[in-house]
Amino acid sequence: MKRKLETQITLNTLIDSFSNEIKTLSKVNAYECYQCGKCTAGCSVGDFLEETPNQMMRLIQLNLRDEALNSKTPFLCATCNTCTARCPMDIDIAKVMETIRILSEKEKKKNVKEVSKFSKIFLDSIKNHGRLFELGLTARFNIENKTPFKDSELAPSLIFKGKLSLLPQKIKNRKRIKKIFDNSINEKKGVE
Amino acid sequence: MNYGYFPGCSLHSTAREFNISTKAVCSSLKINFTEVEDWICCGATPAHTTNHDLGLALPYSNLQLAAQQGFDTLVAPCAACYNRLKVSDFEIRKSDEKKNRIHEITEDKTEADISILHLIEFFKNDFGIEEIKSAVKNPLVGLRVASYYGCLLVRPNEIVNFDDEENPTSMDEIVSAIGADALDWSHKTECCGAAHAIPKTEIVLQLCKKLLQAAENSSADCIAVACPLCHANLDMRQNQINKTFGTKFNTPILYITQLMGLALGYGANDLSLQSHFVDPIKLLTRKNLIPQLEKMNREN
Amino acid sequence: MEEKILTSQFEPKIASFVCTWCTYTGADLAGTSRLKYEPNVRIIRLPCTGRIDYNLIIKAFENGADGILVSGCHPNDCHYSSGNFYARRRFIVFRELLQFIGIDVRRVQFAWVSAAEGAKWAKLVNKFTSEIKDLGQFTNYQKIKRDIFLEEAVI
Amino acid sequence: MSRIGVFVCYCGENIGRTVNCSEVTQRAAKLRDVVYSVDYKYMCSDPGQQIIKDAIKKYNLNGIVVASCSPLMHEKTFRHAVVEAGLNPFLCELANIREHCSWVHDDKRNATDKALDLIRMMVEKVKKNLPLDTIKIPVTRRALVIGGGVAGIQAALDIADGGKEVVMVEKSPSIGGHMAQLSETFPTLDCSQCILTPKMVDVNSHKNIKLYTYSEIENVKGYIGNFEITIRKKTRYVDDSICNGCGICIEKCPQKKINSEFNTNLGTRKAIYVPFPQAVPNIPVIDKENCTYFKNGKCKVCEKFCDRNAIKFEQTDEFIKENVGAIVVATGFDLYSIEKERSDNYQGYGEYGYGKDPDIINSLQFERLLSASGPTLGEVTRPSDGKIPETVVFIQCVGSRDKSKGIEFCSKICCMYTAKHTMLYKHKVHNGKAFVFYMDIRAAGKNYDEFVRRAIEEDEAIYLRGRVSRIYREKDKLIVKGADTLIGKQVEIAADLVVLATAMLPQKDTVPFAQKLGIGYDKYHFLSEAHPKLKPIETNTAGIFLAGACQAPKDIPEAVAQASAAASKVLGLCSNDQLEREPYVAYVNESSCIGCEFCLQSCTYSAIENKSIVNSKGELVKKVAYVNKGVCQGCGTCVSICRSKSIDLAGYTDEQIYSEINSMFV
Amino acid sequence: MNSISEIAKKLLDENRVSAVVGYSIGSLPNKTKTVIVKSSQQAEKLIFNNLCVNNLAIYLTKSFRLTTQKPVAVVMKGCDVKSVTGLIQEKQIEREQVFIIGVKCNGVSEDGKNLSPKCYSCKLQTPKMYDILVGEEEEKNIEFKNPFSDVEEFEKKSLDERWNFWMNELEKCVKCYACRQVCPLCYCEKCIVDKTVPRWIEPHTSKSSNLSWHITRAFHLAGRCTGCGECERACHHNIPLSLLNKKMAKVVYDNFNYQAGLDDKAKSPLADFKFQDKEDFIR
Repeated sequence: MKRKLETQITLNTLIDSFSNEIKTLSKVNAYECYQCGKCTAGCSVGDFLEETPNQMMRLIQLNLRDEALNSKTPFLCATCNTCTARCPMDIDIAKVMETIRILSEKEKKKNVKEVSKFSKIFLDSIKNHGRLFELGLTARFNIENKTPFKDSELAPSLIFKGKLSLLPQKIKNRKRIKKIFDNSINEKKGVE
Repeated sequence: MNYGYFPGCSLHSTAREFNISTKAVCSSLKINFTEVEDWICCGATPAHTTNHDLGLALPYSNLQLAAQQGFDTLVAPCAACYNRLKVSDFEIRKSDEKKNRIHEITEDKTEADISILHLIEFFKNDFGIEEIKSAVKNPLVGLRVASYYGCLLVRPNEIVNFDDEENPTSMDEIVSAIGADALDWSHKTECCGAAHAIPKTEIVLQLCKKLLQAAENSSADCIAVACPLCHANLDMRQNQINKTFGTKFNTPILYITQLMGLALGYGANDLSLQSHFVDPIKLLTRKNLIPQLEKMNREN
Repeated sequence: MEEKILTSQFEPKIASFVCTWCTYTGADLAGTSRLKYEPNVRIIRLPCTGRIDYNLIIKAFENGADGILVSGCHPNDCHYSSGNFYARRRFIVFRELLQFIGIDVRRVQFAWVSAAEGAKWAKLVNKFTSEIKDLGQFTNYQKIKRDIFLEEAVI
Repeated sequence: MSRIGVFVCYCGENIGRTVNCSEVTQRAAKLRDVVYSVDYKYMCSDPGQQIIKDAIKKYNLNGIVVASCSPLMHEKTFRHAVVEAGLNPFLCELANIREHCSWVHDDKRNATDKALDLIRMMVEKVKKNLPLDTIKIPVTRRALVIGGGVAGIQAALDIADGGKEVVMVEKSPSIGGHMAQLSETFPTLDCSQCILTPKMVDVNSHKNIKLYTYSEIENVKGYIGNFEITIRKKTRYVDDSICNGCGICIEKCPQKKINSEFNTNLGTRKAIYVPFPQAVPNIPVIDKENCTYFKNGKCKVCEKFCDRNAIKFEQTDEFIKENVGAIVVATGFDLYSIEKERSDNYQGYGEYGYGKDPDIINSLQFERLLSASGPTLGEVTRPSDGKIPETVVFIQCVGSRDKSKGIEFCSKICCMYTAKHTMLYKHKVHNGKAFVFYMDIRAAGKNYDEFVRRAIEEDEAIYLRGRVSRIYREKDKLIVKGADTLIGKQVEIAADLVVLATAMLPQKDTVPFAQKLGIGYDKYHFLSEAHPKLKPIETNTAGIFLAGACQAPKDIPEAVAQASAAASKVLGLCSNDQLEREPYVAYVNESSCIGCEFCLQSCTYSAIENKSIVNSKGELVKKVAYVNKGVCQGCGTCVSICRSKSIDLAGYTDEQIYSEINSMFV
Repeated sequence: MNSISEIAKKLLDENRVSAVVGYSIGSLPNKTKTVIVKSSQQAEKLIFNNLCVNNLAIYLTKSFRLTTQKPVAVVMKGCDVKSVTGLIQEKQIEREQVFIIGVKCNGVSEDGKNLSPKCYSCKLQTPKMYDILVGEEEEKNIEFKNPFSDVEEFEKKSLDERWNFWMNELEKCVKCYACRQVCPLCYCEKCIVDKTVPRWIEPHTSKSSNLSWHITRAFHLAGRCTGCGECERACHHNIPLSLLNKKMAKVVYDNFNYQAGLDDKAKSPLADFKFQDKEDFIR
């Protein structure tokens, strides 16, 4: 753990019910984790992490909610599922990461800006068109992320090769996708 | 069997050649797929990492569409779409509560009892490797192919389970069937960085570098893929990788259907081989693997 | 007011069927530890809970028991490996039957008490005795039993 | 006509303080059929017992109730006294007015009334008691030991030294088991062969031990004291009564390249072979699968060269019957394999390459590489190219503690032998580097933790806390991708050799074997002890005992200790011609038994069998249940399962309990 | 449906069975009666119609001594075969001792008008086990009912209501033991009520001893009763005995996932256990 923990670990922090919250949302009992580290060992993005996956599990075990929700790890997770596949205790670690990420977004904790921005723009794009408009997505992301020239060398040949269309593809029944977005995101029930 | 075809967003844009080559292979093998009409995006990674329900509802809505259009099986060539469709189907079959919730979201009560196949899974289990073998006109003799499966075709194994999750072989079987050498290499199922391509490019560059290095170590001529994102990361960014790490990779990345197309007698243009960033045509010409009579074949 | 006095004077009759290896020994331990508990329980010692037939329970009710306590080894601790598992099944079914017929199953209590749980035994007896005191005399059953004596008297 | 005597004990103040003993005595005297009632300060004392004895004679008592302490305390004492007065011991019952009455109640009135209730219940019960005789079972005073590993060897030697005959059956061609394959042993690093082979020789030469190697148990019949065993002596194609073990046949055999099982496939053997040079007995076996003669019908070179004509190609399996009184099961363990295709229900390890890479080996293979008698004569070289490995990675808990592969238990010995491996490796390859991936170090045992510390501190083994996610080959090296959770980083090591400490499983085919013997097994197929704490040696079948790793993972000292314990159990059993058992066993009322076999199904001990009742003409009238008194343990589960009340339990009969219930409340 | 008599004739002529037990036209209207046909001349009597409500498995129990030497043939509906499965499971007969003439049943009636209650929840129109099968299966136009609906209904009553209900019902019992005699699974030669050492159940009729008897009867049939309803039909005081039996079947099904009469190799649930059986009621 490269990052310094901000929370003082005390009796009160330890008896919080974060582990129960995770259990309800992801059906994972964090206490099944015996901290073997196999998830960390196989993690594709291990080089880029501050908290390793097993440390994330530990944060849940110790009910350190703020620390877990402020971690960058869930945002850097590539959802490759290697951890889940190899976990000797059959814990769905990828699902836990996903759950923490959703919680963190919901509560607007500090996180990896680019990743959440990308997700947001991506979803906006399909919400508007029903399908992904890649040129629009990249352009908007680069502008919003203040990296306007990122990957710009790729664009011309992509367009030339016919791989990037200049106009979005639109589906006919766009109500359908609007409904799905509205109903699932604006649901009072929230995450699950 | 009434097969529906779900290309997904990428196959209509950055992975056009995957779509083109798939269609070519299917027409040569007399496989009849019908594209699901008015399909929508499966939501990919951003949807399920933003909202569980959204991540399930988007793919499920497509399954409902397919069911309404009378399909009983859905074939997806894109590994990401396939994975999301499978996960959604799995979760919803598991719990009636979830199903009701998703029905609420899509405002559609259609029961989508549809089996979902990846294109490779279709070739292996439904169509048959032997059938492919017997249709080969231009065996790709001497081409050393490292089959790259990535994450989404094999994991999580309780949901996508047509192949071994640690040592998958279905793509290799196809590679062998079309006369090429299937290499047993170390990074078959390692991750390429996937959706981090745009927001966290540095991750993708490093992971892809390792992949390309492993392929080179096993002296592969090219890498075969079945996922548009894997392709984009390995092909489009190969130059960036070389710049960043000072490497000299020049490994063409080909869709498995492009290789199949070659073996079935199609030429470079039929399979849109020129649309890659790392040019495969030189390699294939050197190995004398591009059919000469491509136009005649097409007319046949 | 009168009723209240009656209930406070009511001393329930409790029959207990226990296995010799765990609960009987546990009750011995309660004794050697000088733990105090209510004097209402009469223990019948059997080798194993597997030996405790439902007939014994009916018979105890017929003889005027207000409550019945059945106890033996915890799962996997049975001296005979699995007698308590057979007993557990039997009581799952038997309890439901009693309930269906309209007998308050709170009067039939099952417990696992190991040889080391003298304190648990003492607590159990006290708690069960007070529960039965609250439920009162098992008049339903005792009334129908009285019918026999009436009939016999007529004959 | 019942004539009951009641004897009330004060137990000094213990009972007398809260129970009014004299009142109890007087009221007890008025109970129906009580002809004598008396109290005394200490009933268990000599004079107290004398009172009982005198009263039995004087009042001609035929039922005794002693109101005193718990029967678990003094039942034996009083029953003994009763016997001395000429009465059957089972006509004496104890009313527990101390532990269950005086000690737990304060109120004298309540305690006194309860004491009388308890006495009344016992008086009513004892009226229905029947005189019982202890059960005597004849004992065949010899034993069978199944398995010739170190546990079996120890058990056999202990029994044989105790003067009782032993039949030992080993399925492979030589005894010795896994211990014979080990190089050195922890925590002393003494040579395994050096401490084991003398014992193997002892087994072979002991006058009380009859050894059957290359043999298996075909059938087991009977019960404690009286087992009848059928042994299948598999065909060796070598007459063991003629062969003198000169070895010329082996020397001349042209088939050379057969994987040696003993050398864990790292070395080769011939088609006629002894597993290893120190084998006991030193008699070769022909491997029919690989023998040129059996394959092509030509060769017989061994036959030609054998000057004693001991080679017998026409030999067939032989069946031998042995009668024994007790059985020690010491069938040992097997190692989990990471291969994909497995016969059991476990999965292999795809992330470690499904066992396809020759340089990823298990720890038993590493033992053979270290062993001076091994395929490399003790030189540590890697299997793929014979290079001396400079970096070796050891991975613990492969298969063990892994719920997803189906094995949740800890294999217990891996921490210790891995530490040993790192030391032995370092001693042989001085510039070598040993890395150990571990989850916890479990080194509980005499001198064990010190041993592990030595490996780390002196022999420079680097311990990394974490599991390994993947191993793959990159050219000459194996890349091991692990993690160190203490520092929170991934660790990648390019190794020459990887040694996996794979889980310890029971021998294959333990289930049909256990079923043959009628003993239990757990979900991993380890054989089950009768009680996890108090009967760790016994099985649920009386007369069958367990020794060694067939019961659970064990190291050598534990296996040997358990073997000696099993031997002492056997010797105890065999010390008399007859076995005496308390007569609390079930018995069947054959006239009303209808043969539904519910009792048979529910008997944990398989003590109930079918019995056919025939009429005078020999026609089958019906089938009924029959209780084998030698096997029944007297739990009474069958009694409550019987619908027609056709089975009852001596000492706890329905009538006795019924009487207790009827007299419980006045 | 004549084929039953033809089959019977053939079986008897070929000397393959000692007798054929089946139904014939009854002496009362809307009733059938049981016949035991021992010679092929009598085989014509055998019929099958929707009045054949009775379960003939009772004739296979030992007291009838029909199965001693040669097998006996019996006409059986799907539901009746369950009793035979039970008898085989409990080692009372062997499969070879009985020749099952299975009939496809479309529901039977006790009075010629209404369908028997047991038919509403029957899924065995075709027997699971038979040696020869006759009859045609019709499309059943009956709405399938939850077999335990009346049990669930009854469980909603209060404790005292239940107790008073059963006391009223059981008061009628005169201990004629017809329920026992007619039950194919009450095959004990000496029933527990006839045992005197000790006497578990008082022989006279009183509420208390009637209760003991009926608890015993229900409990002894737990996990064994196949729901043929003979006991209730035999009871001339119309005590709702099936309700008790069904309650037992429900308990066994809910807790042990077991149904009686489907598998002749299965262990009876009360002579068996699982480690994970519930114990939430145990302290």
